[in-house]
Amino acid sequence: MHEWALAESIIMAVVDLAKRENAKEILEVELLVGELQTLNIEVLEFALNELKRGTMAENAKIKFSKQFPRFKCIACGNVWEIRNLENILSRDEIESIHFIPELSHVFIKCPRCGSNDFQVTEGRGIILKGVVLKK
Amino acid sequence: MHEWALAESIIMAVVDLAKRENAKEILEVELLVGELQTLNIEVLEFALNELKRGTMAENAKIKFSKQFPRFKCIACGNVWEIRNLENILSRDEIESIHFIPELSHVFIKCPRCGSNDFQVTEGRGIILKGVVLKK
Amino acid sequence: MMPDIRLYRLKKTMDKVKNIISVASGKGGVGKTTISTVLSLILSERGYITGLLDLDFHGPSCHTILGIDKMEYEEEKGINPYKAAENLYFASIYPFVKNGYVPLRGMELSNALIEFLSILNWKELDCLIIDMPPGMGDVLLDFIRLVPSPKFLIVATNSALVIQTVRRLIKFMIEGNFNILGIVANMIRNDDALVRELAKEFSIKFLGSVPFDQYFEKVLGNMQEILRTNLAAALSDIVEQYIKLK
Amino acid sequence: MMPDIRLYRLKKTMDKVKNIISVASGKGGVGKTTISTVLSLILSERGYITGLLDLDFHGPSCHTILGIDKMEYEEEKGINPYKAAENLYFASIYPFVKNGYVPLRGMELSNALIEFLSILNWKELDCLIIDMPPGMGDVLLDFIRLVPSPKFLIVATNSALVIQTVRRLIKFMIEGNFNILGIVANMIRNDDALVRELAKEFSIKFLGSVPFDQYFEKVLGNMQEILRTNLAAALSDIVEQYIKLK
Ligand SMILES: Nc1ncnc2c1ncn2[C@@H]1O[C@H](COP(=O)(O)OP(=O)(O)O)[C@@H](O)[C@H]1O
Ligand SMILES: Nc1ncnc2c1ncn2[C@@H]1O[C@H](COP(=O)(O)OP(=O)(O)O)[C@@H](O)[C@H]1O
Ligand SMILES: [Mg+2]
Ligand SMILES: [Mg+2]
Ligand SMILES: [Mg+2]
Ligand SMILES: [Mg+2]
Ligand code: NI
Ligand code: NI
Ligand SMILES: [Zn+2]
Ligand SMILES: [Zn+2]
Repeated sequence: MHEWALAESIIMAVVDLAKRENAKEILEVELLVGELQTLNIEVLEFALNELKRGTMAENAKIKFSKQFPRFKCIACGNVWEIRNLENILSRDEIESIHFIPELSHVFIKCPRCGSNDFQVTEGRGIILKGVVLKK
Repeated sequence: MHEWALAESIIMAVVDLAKRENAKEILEVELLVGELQTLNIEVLEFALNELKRGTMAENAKIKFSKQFPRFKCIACGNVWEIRNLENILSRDEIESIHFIPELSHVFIKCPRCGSNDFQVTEGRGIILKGVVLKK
Repeated sequence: MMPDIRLYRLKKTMDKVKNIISVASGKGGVGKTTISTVLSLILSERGYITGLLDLDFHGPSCHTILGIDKMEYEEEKGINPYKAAENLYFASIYPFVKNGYVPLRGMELSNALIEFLSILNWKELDCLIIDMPPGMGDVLLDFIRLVPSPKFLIVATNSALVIQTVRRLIKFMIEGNFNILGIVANMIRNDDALVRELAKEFSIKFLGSVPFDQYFEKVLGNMQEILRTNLAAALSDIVEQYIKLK
Repeated sequence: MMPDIRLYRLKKTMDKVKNIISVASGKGGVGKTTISTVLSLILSERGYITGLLDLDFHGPSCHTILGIDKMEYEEEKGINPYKAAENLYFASIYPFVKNGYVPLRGMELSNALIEFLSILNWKELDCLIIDMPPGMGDVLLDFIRLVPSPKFLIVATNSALVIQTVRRLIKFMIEGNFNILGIVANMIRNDDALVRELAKEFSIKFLGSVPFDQYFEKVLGNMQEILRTNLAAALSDIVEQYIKLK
């Protein structure tokens, strides 16, 4: 349930952005949810809808798009994607990555060369992709 | 004079590239020379012309373009450029950066906030920008 | 560019902490982990609501001193640090990585640090003790960038080899106008002169000497016994004299 | 994408080295620098053409053990490592940074490593000893990626706190199929059992124990005296028994 913590971060960030831009209201918030973190989007959405009340984002429409995690091996150059973490990792491992996506380096290896030395090029976690403001 | 070392690297890299591409000859090599490293382009050019003899790059035209170093402060966001390292650094400091450009973090600070925690966004050192091959 | 959302909640949770003491050195193996952990035990025993945060992601080890093997976080709209003892709340990546190796490049250390700090729910703490990793890399640089008003407690041993590396860190701290609480000489057998000189060289406080304590290794994992060591006694004196918690 | 030109010359210069021994631990302060430097002194004294490379960019310190203060590189179509003694060639960022602090993020450590390795002109060396930094970050990861066939000499002390971090490194090395020469127990007072057990746990060679040598600090900087210490004597035995240079 640390989706609540992330939701809180999102609301604080967009409200701060709106204030700095002297906006009257936040109309839309666009989020890119990287699936390496296996967030529960329903919980995240519920939390966002609770937390936006009484803020400038009160009436904001929240849009989600999802992204599978993609990896690039620094050791051998291999590029791969994981669509189902459950197929290769235990529940505990997925849970660790859920909290800190970088811990994927502890549990995931390049399927070609076996190295842990890779970059997560896409789908790491939540990114604030866009905000539509009413000025 | 470690321009010779860099020239050697360049020749080895382009010859390897040409071989992997099954090229007959290297027609052109385009280099981007970042000025943080204060390389002597005449020495570099001389070295390249000596070293290319007897290789696939024998008749290659070597093109240089220069780039002033640009910095972005991670601490405060400030962006700046340095056109004359001599104005702010000693000869020894410039020499250290000449060998290892990252040592700029020892000698250069953000002119706005004083932090050494910046990125060199452009103009760090030599980059192989393009190679024209005859197949 | 869109803002990094995590930084907002990070700031909010850190605001609940009254005093942040970062135990640093620049050098490895001087006793940062030992001193930060025992310090947190001493403060919590004195009734201060204390946090202990292990930021050595490549080699977390505070848990071994505390004797914590199995450890799970409670989730409650974020992660609640683990109650390690009365008044003592502890956070480390240990329960996530157990005894696995943790190869992380700097960029990843940076992201792990920010992610972790932004999901931890600290209570209202009188003091948060931070165990820093060695070196002057991403964790140190992001720590000073993102964590509000830390005070640095510097650790050195009485060796010329160690002093020269600690000196680099102190120069960095002083030029950056960071708040240095002072320097502790650790693992002292008889002489602490080099550490005292270093303090003088930069006009920072020499907080005291912690003896090399052969017994310490034998009580690893036993909090009550740790508090009875000479090591803890020396740190208690330092707390008494120099660590005033508002 | 265009190739990184530096990697080509890096490979070429490294090819001149017959044996690469990387002194690593994962943990800081266990004596990696001490052991790598004294090892290079012993090998060069025995007539092997030896290189010593300090890769602890945040806290270079091999030069202090060697007693080198003023030091300049000769440039000759690259950089010639510094002749520190008969048969001993030394490279460190120390002459570039002197006593300044070196705050580098991981990406910068990585670039500094690659740049440095690619401009150094090693002679035909019988052996290159590498002093590694603590941790499992960019330097270790790029080192194993770019440097051909290193052998790892692992250093640990007889402390549970140290062993758990060294264990992580060994697991990493074994799973990655790296060549482990063996493990040295350093700063031993009486007992080296924990280090011996660690060697057994992973079926790697226990190379020997180096005593805690109070005298070592007093001879820092004096190569001749260093070779007469108990510390050097113990390392000599290890060289005799286990370091066969082809
Ligand atoms: N005062 C002391 N007396 C005895 N041993 C100590 C003392 N301080 C630290 N140690 C030991 O020194 C080693 C390094 O300590 P550690 O706290 O891990 O250092 P760091 O966190 O700086 O790397 C450990 O084996 C630890 O038990
Ligand atoms: N065998 C030994 N006897 C006495 N002191 C030692 C011994 N090995 C290392 N030391 C001391 O321990 C400290 C850490 O050693 P160092 O070589 O810098 O470790 P590392 O490179 O692993 O960080 C230094 O003060 C060094 O002089
Ligand atoms: Mg450490
Ligand atoms: Mg530590
Ligand atoms: Mg070290
Ligand atoms: Mg060292
Ligand atoms: Ni959760
Ligand atoms: Ni040069
Ligand atoms: Zn791979
Ligand atoms: Zn700045």
